[in-house]
Amino acid sequence: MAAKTVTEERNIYYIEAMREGLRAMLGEDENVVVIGEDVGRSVIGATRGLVEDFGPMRVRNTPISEATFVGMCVGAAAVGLRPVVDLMVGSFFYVAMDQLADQAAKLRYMSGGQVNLPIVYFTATGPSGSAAAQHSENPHPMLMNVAGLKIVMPSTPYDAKGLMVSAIRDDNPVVYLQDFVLGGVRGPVPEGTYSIPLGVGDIKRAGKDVTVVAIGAAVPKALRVANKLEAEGISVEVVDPRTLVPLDMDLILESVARTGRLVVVDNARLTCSAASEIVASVSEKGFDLLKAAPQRVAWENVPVPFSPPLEERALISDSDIDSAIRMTLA
Amino acid sequence: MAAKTVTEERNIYYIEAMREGLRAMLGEDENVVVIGEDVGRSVIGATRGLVEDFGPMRVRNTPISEATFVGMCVGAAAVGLRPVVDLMVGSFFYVAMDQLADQAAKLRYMSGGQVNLPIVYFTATGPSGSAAAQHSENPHPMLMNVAGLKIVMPSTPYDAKGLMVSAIRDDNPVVYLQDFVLGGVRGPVPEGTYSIPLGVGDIKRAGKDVTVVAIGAAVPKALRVANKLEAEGISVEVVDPRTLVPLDMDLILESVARTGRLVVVDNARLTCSAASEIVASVSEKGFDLLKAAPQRVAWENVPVPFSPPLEERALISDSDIDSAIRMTLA
Amino acid sequence: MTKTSAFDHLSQDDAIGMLRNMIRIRRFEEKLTVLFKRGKLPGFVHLYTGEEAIAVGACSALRTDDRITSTHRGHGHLIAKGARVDRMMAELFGRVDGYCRGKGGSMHIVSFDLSIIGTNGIVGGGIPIGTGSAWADRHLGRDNVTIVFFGDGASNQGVFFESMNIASVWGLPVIFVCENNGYTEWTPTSELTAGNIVDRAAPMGIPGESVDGNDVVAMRFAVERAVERARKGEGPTLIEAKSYRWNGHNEGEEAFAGAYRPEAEQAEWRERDPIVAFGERLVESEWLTREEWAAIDSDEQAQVDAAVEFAENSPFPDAEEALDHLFAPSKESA
Amino acid sequence: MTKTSAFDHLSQDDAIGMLRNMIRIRRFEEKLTVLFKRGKLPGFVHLYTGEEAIAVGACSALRTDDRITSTHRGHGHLIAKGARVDRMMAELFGRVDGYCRGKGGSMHIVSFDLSIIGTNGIVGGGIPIGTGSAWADRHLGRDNVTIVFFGDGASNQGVFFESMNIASVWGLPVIFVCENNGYTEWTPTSELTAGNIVDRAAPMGIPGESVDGNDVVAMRFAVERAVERARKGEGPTLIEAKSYRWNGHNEGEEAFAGAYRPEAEQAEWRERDPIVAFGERLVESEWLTREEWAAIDSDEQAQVDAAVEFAENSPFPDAEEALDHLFAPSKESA
Ligand SMILES: Cc1ncc(C[n+]2csc(CCOP(=O)(O)OP(=O)(O)O)c2C)c(N)n1
Ligand SMILES: Cc1ncc(C[n+]2csc(CCOP(=O)(O)OP(=O)(O)O)c2C)c(N)n1
Ligand SMILES: [Mg+2]
Ligand SMILES: [Mg+2]
Repeated sequence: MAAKTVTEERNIYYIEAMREGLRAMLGEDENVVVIGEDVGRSVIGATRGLVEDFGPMRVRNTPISEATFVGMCVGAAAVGLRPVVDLMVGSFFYVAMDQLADQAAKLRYMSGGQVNLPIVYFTATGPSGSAAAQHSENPHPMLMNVAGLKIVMPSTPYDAKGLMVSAIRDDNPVVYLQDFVLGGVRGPVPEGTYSIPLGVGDIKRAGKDVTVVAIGAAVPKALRVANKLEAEGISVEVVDPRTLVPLDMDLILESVARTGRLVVVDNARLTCSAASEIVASVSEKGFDLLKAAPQRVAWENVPVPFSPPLEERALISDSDIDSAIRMTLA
Repeated sequence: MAAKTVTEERNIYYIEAMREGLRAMLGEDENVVVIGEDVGRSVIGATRGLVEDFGPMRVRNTPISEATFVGMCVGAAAVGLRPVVDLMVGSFFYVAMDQLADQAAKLRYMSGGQVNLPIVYFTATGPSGSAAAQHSENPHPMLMNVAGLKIVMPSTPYDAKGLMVSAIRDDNPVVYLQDFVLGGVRGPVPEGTYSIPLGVGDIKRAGKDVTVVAIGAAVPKALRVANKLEAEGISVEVVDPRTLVPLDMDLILESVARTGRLVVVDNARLTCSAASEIVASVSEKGFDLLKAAPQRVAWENVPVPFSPPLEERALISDSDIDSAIRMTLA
Repeated sequence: MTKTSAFDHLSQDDAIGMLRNMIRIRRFEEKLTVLFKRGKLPGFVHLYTGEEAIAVGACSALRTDDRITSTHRGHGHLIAKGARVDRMMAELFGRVDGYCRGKGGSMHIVSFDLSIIGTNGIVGGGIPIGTGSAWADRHLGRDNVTIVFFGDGASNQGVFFESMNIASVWGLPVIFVCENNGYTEWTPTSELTAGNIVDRAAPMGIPGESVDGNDVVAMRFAVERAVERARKGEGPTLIEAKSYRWNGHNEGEEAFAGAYRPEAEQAEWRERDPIVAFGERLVESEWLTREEWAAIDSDEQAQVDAAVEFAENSPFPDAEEALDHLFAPSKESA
Repeated sequence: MTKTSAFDHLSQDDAIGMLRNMIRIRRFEEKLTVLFKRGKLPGFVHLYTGEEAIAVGACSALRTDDRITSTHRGHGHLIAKGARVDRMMAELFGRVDGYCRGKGGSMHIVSFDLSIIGTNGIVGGGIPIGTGSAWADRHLGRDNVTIVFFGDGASNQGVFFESMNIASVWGLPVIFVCENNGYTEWTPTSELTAGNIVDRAAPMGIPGESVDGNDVVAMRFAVERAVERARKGEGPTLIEAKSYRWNGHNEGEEAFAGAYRPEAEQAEWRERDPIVAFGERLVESEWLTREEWAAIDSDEQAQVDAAVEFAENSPFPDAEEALDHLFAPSKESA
């Protein structure tokens, strides 16, 4: 695993860290190209400035035809490109779902392993504050069910860069989800190129009473609650899987073996969420480790509403996490 | 709940039972229309013969434009039609995912409840024997995560008819999934019109040692294994939720309260499946009821392969169910 | 009542109503610019300033029970179709008196009572939906028509073609109105879009008409012709309306978008202000005095100001409403 | 070597190779009909009988390193692109010597070595993929072209239009070959499809050509012209090839489909057998004797028979292979 002790204390934004990863890979391998709607200008920011350095053929604006350009990457990757796609917003995956779930994810398997498809589909995703129902989806639960897509969901600038590098170097279709609200978070990121292996989780905070598995934007929330509970003498371990496919179940089970208690916090709708998956897996494989009922913290089963108080009610809050942790200790 | 003791012993095929439900609703309400590719002829069979009785405007063939005709139903339902769509094969939902998950499912909620959208999207789905990766998907896990879609998955001809009637009478978008392999199963079905409320599960077999929740085509498999285990003195209760959204968790929890043991058998890929959801919910809400680790039986996390021995290996088998049940008793 | 026939069969009332509606949209959107800068508007906001003639010309050719579907840039369509600015403003503020009780916001304001059966956050998302309302109306023997508004960028979404095809084959009373404002977000449409959008109708057997989208009368008449055909059962029409948005793609784009549109181009289009152009024609035709025009304007400005007050005074919905409205209550008793 | 110039620049070897390939496809598909009836073929099977001239004409204009994407009705394209009938047959039998080690089956046979980068079970699914290989080849400075095969029914899928648009704007070396066999499953295409498919190219700024899909030489030359343009960087072409499938939509349709195609129509098209027509022309031109023709035929028949034997002797893959091939092994060591 990559060194986690960052020597130079250089703090940059998560979105800049993504961009550094992209820039490094565009520099490392000339077969890497970045496409998407307005990647030249980049509303979210991950590709901003790249067209100036790599030119409009390697950083290329597409028409609003997601199904087609998501699918084009399959053909392109099959013959030698390493396309990286900016989908802009997580819910736009729906428009391209067939090309993603039925083509990109399945072609290697269906062909009996004849071909590698090095593609990265990245996007800003999840709620960003009153973006309303059609711009707040988090598609990772759906995509985890697909098989054939690796899925990463970094929670820190450090992970954002290292996982971007690994995603682009990987020879498989990788979905890279940047929870919207994390884009503006700062943290230490080394200047050089480094990678974080896909499928290796990270203990973001050690603790001994309860394991909180948190995903994407749920990680800073979980850490905040953990710090608060420390004062009360409750020691919370925060485990960040970082990659959802493949999922580092060993790390999660080891942590639960130590704490005996599990809360999973997912920035997604509850039903069939990653939280459901992780709770089910631990219940199945680590039942005897559990001293109390495992708890899920996720969105209510509704689309994300616009109005701030409604949105707050539908999504996860610190107090939801707090209560869930206490529930495992009751 | 509708009477389950069928007085007239009339055995018909599941696919005929669906058709009887469709026919009854076309007769009951002239705003009901059925559209889809070749619904006039009907390759799977649910709509066969209907065009002769109701004419080509009420049973109408569409071009191969799933995204559009799935979305058209939203506008049509908003202004007074009750469209019923035959999607033909479950994986074709991917092509129409935006119109299903982002439009049909969300419009009522986003509008603050201004409009009802009575639409049924039905399809044959799941593996049917070497139909290969793109014709064997079961989309219910993905769709359960959406919010705003009711989802039914009947396992018997009796349920198929009664749930079709309820689905069409319901004022919401309902996804009706007919596991492919069940189409040719026969069972008792009353001639008259009856309905089965959405959200009410059914105990398909009473037992006291282990609760097996089985979905769709997994139900007959679970029953077969249960009958076999009876001989060994293992008493298995088979619970069929019938509807996945809303899900009859009370029924499941009551059963687990009696047996203390849970196996969930889902005819879908494991990760983020309905099996994961149910195991997670029971672990969370009924942890103290459980005497042993709950078990999931679902497909391997791969696309469905073509070759018969590979397909058999990837999907669920009776022996997988058998082992899972024994695991909970070990 | 008609003083001159400078506007063919258009009545004076109609004409003045159209001017008023365009002004209403303009003042509403201008207010939003200010409110956005002050941080009063949550979420994304895409303004219609400069394109008012399209929505107003088109919707003035409709009856109240005719339908529209709209886009992320929908405020103009809503107002042109009769939506009240106070309830719209309340929605934009996320308040309970908003059209959607605060659930929808800028991209999802709808009023089914006004036959606005959807705005949309998904580019192209409303095209099938409006094709579907046209299908249902026709199937049910009504003579309603549906206008589907969408942008030039949306003309590259597959559903546009699929919908034209099915509307053509089924002879549906739908009018596809493409608002070509020259840009798909920050990229000139010509870099992304082959040929002329209007020409995409012909191979589908659909009449296509290109209209000056800054001429509200031309818009009105083009849509009237399409509506007439549609009501008679003669099927769909594609209208490409060329115009320009004065504001950014979304409010706040200055943060990243840079100077992507030539100053001269912007100035040229502002010169061609559709409201000034139409107002001047009305003055010239002696249908309107400058004083009356000014009065309309200050009246509309006052309404918009009142709308802000209305919105600010409207409470937020109770948080528990977040759990309501997902499903219609079940009628079924089994 | 050329005896006459009845076929323009086509060499005798080329011509006879094309005839042979058409015969190979025919005999292969005929064998499948029989095998299907005997219950030897798992899954769905869609046959290409009657349409052989399209695939063979088109692929004969390609180099081995030129790409194709194909459809659910892909056997003809595969054979025309050089696939071996024995490995195809083994795949159809689900055996380990199949092109995909039994993982794919009829709708998913591919050989990347032969630049067949996808058949597809999803109607229209291969259109973006082939547009993408054309993009990559052009980006990487290669002069390869890609042919995207698809049916008339697929011409109503949105990705067809989206792909034409992007191929046009980016000037991609892709040739869209629409196989119009008159039916979308069991419905006449005219009931579902507005206008003429070939006309859908013009508004995208793409040349469109309509070709007799039963004339292998016409197909060859039309595709040659398109290939030449594409290699020179002059962008995409749409070719609509009209033909007819002799068999059902899928094998076994008798169970439900009824008599959906007029007998006379079927007879007429069988009269226009593309193999007989081309063979007769070759005989007339004295490029081929009837004896040689018969020899080719029995040779190909023998190969197909041998393919069945090969397939039957090939073992099923080990069941555990079901878990292989999902992901490429990771190179990354971090
Ligand atoms: C499917 C989808 N892709 C991308 C977006 C992001 N997006 C929002 S508006 C827009 C540009 C739309 O351009 P156009 O259709 O011309 O409308 P305009 O904004 O010019 O009115 C884009 C790309 C989206 N909302 N939906
Ligand atoms: C997205 C999708 N919708 C529907 C189907 C079912 N289907 C398989 S083939 C077919 C008809 C295709 O017609 P056409 O494109 O004309 O090809 P042909 O079969 O005539 O060669 C249909 C509807 C599918 N495979 N994929
Ligand atoms: Mg535009
Ligand atoms: Mg066809």
